[in-house]
Amino acid sequence: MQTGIVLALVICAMPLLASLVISALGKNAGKWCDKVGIGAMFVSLAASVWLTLGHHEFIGQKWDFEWITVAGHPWRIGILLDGMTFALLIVVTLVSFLVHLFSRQYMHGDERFADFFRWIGFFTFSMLVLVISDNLLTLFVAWELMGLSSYKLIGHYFKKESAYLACKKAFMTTRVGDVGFFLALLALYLHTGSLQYSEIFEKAHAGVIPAVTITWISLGLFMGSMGKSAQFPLHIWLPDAMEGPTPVSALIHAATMVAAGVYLIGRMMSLICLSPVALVVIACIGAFTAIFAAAIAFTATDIKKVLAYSTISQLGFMFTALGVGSNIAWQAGMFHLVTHAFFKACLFLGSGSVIHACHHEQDMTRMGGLRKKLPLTHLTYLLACLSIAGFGIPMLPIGFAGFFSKDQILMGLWQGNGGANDDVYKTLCIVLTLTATMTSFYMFRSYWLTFWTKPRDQKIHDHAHESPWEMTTALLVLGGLAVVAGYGWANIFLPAGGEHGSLIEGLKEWEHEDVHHAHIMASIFAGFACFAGIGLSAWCYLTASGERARKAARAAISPIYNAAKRKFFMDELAETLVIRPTVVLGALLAWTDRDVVDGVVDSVGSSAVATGELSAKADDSVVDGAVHAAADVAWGGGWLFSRAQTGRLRNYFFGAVGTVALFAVIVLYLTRS
Amino acid sequence: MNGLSLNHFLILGALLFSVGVLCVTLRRNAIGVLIGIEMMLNAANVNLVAFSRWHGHVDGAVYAIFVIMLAAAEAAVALAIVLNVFHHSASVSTDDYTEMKG
Amino acid sequence: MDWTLTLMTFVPLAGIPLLWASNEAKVQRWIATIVSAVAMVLSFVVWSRFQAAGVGTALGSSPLKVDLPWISVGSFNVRYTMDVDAISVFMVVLTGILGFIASLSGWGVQKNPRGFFAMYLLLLTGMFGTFVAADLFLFYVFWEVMLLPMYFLIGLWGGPKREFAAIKFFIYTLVGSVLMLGAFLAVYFQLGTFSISEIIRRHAEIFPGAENENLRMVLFGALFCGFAIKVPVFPFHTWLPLAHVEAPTPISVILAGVLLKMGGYGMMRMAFPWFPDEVVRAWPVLATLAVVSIIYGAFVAMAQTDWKKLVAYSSVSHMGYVLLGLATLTPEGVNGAVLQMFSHGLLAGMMFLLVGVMYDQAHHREMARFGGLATTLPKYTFIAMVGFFGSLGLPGLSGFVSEMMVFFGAFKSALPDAKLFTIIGTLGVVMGAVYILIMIQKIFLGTAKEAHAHPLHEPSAREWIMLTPLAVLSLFLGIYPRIALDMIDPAIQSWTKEFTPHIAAHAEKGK
Amino acid sequence: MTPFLPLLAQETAKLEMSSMPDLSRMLPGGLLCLMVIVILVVDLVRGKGPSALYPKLSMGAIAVAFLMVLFGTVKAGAVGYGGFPSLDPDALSRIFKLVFLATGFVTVLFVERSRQAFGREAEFHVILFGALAGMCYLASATEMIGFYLAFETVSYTGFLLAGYKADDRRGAEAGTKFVMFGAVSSAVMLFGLSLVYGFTGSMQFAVIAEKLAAAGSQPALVLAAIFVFGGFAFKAAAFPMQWWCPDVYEGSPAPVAAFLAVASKAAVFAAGLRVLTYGGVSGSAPALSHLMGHDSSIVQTILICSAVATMTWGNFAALRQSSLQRMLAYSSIAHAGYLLMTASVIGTDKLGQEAMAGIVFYFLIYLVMNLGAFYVVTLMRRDAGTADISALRGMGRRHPVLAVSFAIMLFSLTGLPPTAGFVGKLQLFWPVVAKGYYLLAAVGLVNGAVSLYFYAKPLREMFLAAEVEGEETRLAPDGVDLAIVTAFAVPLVILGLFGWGNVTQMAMDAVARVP
Repeated sequence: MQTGIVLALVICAMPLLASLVISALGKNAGKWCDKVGIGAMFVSLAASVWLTLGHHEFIGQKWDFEWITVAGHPWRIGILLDGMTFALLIVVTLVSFLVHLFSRQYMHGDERFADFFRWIGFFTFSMLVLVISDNLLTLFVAWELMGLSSYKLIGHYFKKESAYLACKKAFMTTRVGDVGFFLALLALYLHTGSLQYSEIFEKAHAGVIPAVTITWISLGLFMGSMGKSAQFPLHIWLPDAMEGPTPVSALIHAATMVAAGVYLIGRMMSLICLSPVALVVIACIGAFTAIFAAAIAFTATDIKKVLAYSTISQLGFMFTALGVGSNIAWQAGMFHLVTHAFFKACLFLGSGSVIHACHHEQDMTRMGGLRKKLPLTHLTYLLACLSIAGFGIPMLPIGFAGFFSKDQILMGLWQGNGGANDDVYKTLCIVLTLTATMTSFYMFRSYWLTFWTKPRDQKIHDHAHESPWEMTTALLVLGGLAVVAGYGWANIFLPAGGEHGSLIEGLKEWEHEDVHHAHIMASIFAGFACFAGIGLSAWCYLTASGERARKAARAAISPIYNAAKRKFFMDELAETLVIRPTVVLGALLAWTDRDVVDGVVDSVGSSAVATGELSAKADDSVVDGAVHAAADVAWGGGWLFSRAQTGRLRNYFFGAVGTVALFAVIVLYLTRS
Repeated sequence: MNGLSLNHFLILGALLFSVGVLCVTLRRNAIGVLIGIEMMLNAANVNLVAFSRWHGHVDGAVYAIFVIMLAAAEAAVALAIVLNVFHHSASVSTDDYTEMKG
Repeated sequence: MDWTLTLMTFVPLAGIPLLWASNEAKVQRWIATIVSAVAMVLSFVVWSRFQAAGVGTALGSSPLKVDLPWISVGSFNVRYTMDVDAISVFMVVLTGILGFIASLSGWGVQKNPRGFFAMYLLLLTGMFGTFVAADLFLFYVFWEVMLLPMYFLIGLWGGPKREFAAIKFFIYTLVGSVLMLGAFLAVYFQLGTFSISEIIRRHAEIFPGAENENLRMVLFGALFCGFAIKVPVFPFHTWLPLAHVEAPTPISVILAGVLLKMGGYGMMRMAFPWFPDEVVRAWPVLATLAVVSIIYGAFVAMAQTDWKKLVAYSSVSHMGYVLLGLATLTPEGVNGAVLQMFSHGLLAGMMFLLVGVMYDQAHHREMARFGGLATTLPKYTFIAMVGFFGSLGLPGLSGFVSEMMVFFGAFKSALPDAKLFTIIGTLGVVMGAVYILIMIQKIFLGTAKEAHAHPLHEPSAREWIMLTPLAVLSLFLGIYPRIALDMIDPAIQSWTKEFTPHIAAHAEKGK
Repeated sequence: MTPFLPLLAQETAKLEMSSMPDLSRMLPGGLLCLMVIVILVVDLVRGKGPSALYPKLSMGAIAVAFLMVLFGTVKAGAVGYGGFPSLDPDALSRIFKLVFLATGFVTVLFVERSRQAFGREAEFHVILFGALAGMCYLASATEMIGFYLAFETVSYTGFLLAGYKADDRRGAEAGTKFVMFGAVSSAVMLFGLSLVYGFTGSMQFAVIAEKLAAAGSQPALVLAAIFVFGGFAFKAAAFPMQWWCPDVYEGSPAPVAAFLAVASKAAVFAAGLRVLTYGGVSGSAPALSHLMGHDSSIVQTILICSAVATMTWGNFAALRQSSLQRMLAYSSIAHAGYLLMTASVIGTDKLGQEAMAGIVFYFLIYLVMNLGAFYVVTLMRRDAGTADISALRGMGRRHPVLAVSFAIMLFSLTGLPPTAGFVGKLQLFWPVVAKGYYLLAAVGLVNGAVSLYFYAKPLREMFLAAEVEGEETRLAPDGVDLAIVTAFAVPLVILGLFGWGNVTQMAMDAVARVP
């Protein structure tokens, strides 16, 4: 077995091991779980750093084995190390390690401290399996296991009604998406006889799969992604998922798990790019989700909800980029995934630090002026905000991480894929520019409201304090990465070509010189979006005139504002269109089962029962009680016969002789020749 | 015996039998029923004797003698039992013997 | 002659008199458990000997076969034939394991334990016998032998409505077996043999020709309905919730774990291979019934307030997958179906045990009256999660592999509209999550709804001994299903091969 | 006078010269007749009053007769006087004689165990022996006169047994209904027989069968067949002559009902099988055969119609009974229906022979299970004074041996495996199915399912129903009672599991020599 594979296995195994050890510790888990978890993640991180540093050597290594044989046909599963794997391995292990570190303090004193570490370890394991697997089957398995850990972690505070409802909602909503994913797997297996990426792509490019089927498969995969990555209309679970502890939100619902959908689409790009229709659908839904979620983020006052909607919106960015189907856009999408992981994790952990400092107060309208109390948190939050806003110098390769990735997304969109739908992509580019503006506006809105302005709740303000070193270290590392992660990543790990074993082929290949024009346009758009957003929000929230204007504007668009505040009624819609009908149908069928299916036979004999009961001596008899209707008929028959048995000899004679006579007549009639 | 064919006897037998059947089905009186039964038996006897004669051997006639004998025994048994039930219910109407039914 | 099968089958029966060795309930429990354990060990012996003989061994050629003349009256020849192939071995092992575990669960029975265990051991003999009988008549006799103890076990040791439940179970099952017997005799009349393997081999001689098409369909229908009642397939399922709910826990375990499997086993062993053409013709009906069972069971389960009833309806849903898998006639689907039978045996058994553990303490099963068990009983919650998430089809546990394979087979099937049925069927996956999660939420999450007279406590050691093996097995099968698949796959491949020409012919006709 | 004496001398000479009938072959019947006289004499000598002597005497005599039949050799060929063979003690009659004698033995035992004051003790035994002798002759009668005499002997003794208890109103009523109904039925049969004689000019069944086969179907013959069947149906308690059965069984003492249900029914089936296999299945009915889809004769049509009506009537009416004794009466009707169903397919072919063997076999089993069930009734009436099913409540807990044994009998009566009843039912249904009468068999199966309901009723009372405080079962079986019920139950299971080969072979042998 090659070194890279061993390392990958170690990386995956450590968090699982930690999770198992914590489970095995039993009563002592509370004392040791944090150390076990952090230690394991450290090993994992070290291994993945090793892997990353030696990527020239390890890239392209693979290993697989025969898992099962069905119908004499082997199902192979295994590990594949390519650029995407490396990119994600380091992100996942790093963020997970930092979140572990952060949680040690943040979760301190929680009564389910050990459970938290158990599940977060298990989650990390699942995510890592998803990343290293070389086939859709293990990916799906890991996908589902992540769902389980997400369920467990959202429901960490399961005594609270809102928490247990949220975890159920998350699981069910993603499960809806999974159906599409699963059906896509079925179709892929049907046509290619395999679920390994390499084989699928090979067969797909050889034209084994009909074009229409590819579209359906792609849309099925995307449906899975929509559930996992919270795209409209399956996004409804993610804001509720904020019921989980904040580190969970940072790791699972910002940096990694929700990005799995993006990863899936990115991974399957060689297949999806064969269907222009699927690409456009993905891009449009992504863009719509981006602007839609941004609009809601405008109105949110809960700091975590703002970040949640921001996550949805940013994931929309990624999908829009992937929906283009060109090399640069694909790279942009995956690149944004990485940068987003850092700055969003930083933002979440920062918000966690704030919440920790404010004794679990999450409402921004009750914060304000915290920059002096929480200097490090403030600093990292600012860096991450700048990163997400895409702060940098337009046209020059100088800027925060988000600057590069967002820039490239817009560029990829403007450039299109050279196909018939380029106009659509151009339009989407404009939409995303607007969204980017909104992003920098609402992110800085949260920044101002939290760290600037006057303290609106003095009591909270007075008690606020900077977090311990574990937490701030995590913040600083992530803040630093939010600044510098833009450099170098993309070209090393995410080349959209086959030479590094990324299995990405068939995309529209734009050369560097092709995109020059688009690059300029994108820089202008991105620069505008960043500065306009930041400036506008500064004016609105830091100056009195701005505040007046803000209030006036809010009044002017109050219907839209209120709708956004109510999340555009998505929960209500889901409730009326899906949940309620389902529940009613369930109740209806249960009633049917009890009273109709079982009772069909009953009613057949009901008249017999009625007459039978008139003269029935005992109703509690087995037959009457037990056998329902078949028996009721029989019972009725019994009634008939036993009524005939009058006890009178005359009647008996009549019955006997009469029957003989009747019989004789009939037989004589029938035998007449 | 001129003018009388086998058919006449058979018709007599059938008529006797029918009267017997009507008697047992319509009479309530137990004794009446017994009389009906005797009629039916004797209808058979008429047939047997007539056929015996017609076939030219005595088998049927012998049979008839056995039947008469058995009819007597039957009447004895039946009367004894009817008397017994009369002892309990003080009625000879078969309609009153309905302790058991259903 | 190898008497292992006979020994295994009749060991429980021979154990019955031992129960009279002592008047103490404790001793009787031990005797029953030891006898069941011996039977379980023998079932493993059967497994290993079968493996040693080669997994591809077909019915009729295994070294475990015993074939003796039994009843020979005029033209009526019944033989004492016991034989296994991979599928029966698989089911025998399931029976052995669940038989042992349910006997442990039977320790909780307070009322007349001797009678209970006597009936229980008789039931065990019937179950083993049904899976190893290779003579139709012998099969039928064992099939009926199961009926009797089941009737009493539900009717005497059951819940408040036990009489009703027992009689309903009895009558449904009896109707099923009458249909079955009718078909058996008709087939016997045609072929003059009761040997299952011979009938399979000579299935083309069963009322051959186009003029007998309808007759064959009627016979297939009778057989199918007979087995469908046992499975149970919608709309023959209404006996099940009641019987499950009223039966005592060990019996629910056996009912769900083993008895339901006999329907699927019967279809695989008799209904389908005897009438391959009819299966293909009846495919739309079979698939519709399967899909309706899956979804209907899930929806109805969702609306239940009684915990055990929810689990019972989940069986309807899960056994729908078995029918769907079998009806696809693809190796994937059938493998999935057989695996699902085993997996459902483990998981449904486990779920009933889990419900039973709580019922014994709380004396009710209203989900609304529980709540917050995750806080108070973390260990119980943990093991329960394995069972319930396994039932939900979580990867890593056996339910996922089997359901997945069923769907893979169904989607791949060349039968008409197979894809449509599959797509509708996958709705069951979502609904499965819905009812399980609702139940978990009501029982385990939140806070306790009411104070119980005696505070609920964690499972006892005995209960752990019952629950843990099931959880471990389910996990093991979920991760390493090879151990099962390598055994059953060759048998299933040759099984499905028989249908290929019929599917092709049917497709040809369709054009 | 004159012509008669030489004739007599001539005949006597013939008798001495040639075919002196082998009287040893008549022995069991003769012994039974002798016992009638012996008991009468003993009674005369002893004077009135109960005595333990009679049961012992009876049981001993019956046992001796049983052994004589069992170990005696069977020689085919009718015994008779002067070219008028009238009795054929062949294998078929032998096996039925065993049934009668076993039933008689058990009946005496039951009467003894019922501890019921029968009053005129000796007379009961006299009548019983008369009945047994009649049955033995009925089973081997080969011509009309002997048949009729034996038939009436069985009837009259039956009337007397049913109405025996003079101090019981129900018994008296039962006797009245029985005698009236029996007399009418026999009159109807006799009328039919007279017509048959008229058409064929013979009393011998063999000759009649030949002549009828030649005659084809004529309206008058159809009429005769139906009338004759009426008589058989009365004894078998089959439709349309089943009316008397529930009332008589309910009103009679339980042992007597048991005797009537088994021995009496067996006797008439023995005679019926003989008549049928002498070629009674003759003539064809084109219209009906079209209707049935098979070639069928008038007799077959009659049998099938009656079978369907009988089993349906019996099973359905049984559903509503609360008295176990009356329920068993209806069950007895239902069983007559099943037997008639199989009787409808008997013939000289292989399956026809199997059908016949099936009927014989079923009687062997029916003997055990039905007598066992009636013994439970006997106990109920003895201890609880009632035959109401509710008297069984809680028996499963109090007297598990009794309850389980009774349950086995009920399962056997229902025909569930692994009891002998299942094997018996199988043998009844098998030829019907194999000959292609699917519809008929289906009706039978549905009836079987219906019967499950009412046989389950006692089970429910015994095992499931909760006992009411202070209303515990009053049954108090002692060791002998338990031994007796166990003795009835165990063979049912053993026979159900293993022994059917031998027993079935016995039945096959019994029917094999019938021409």
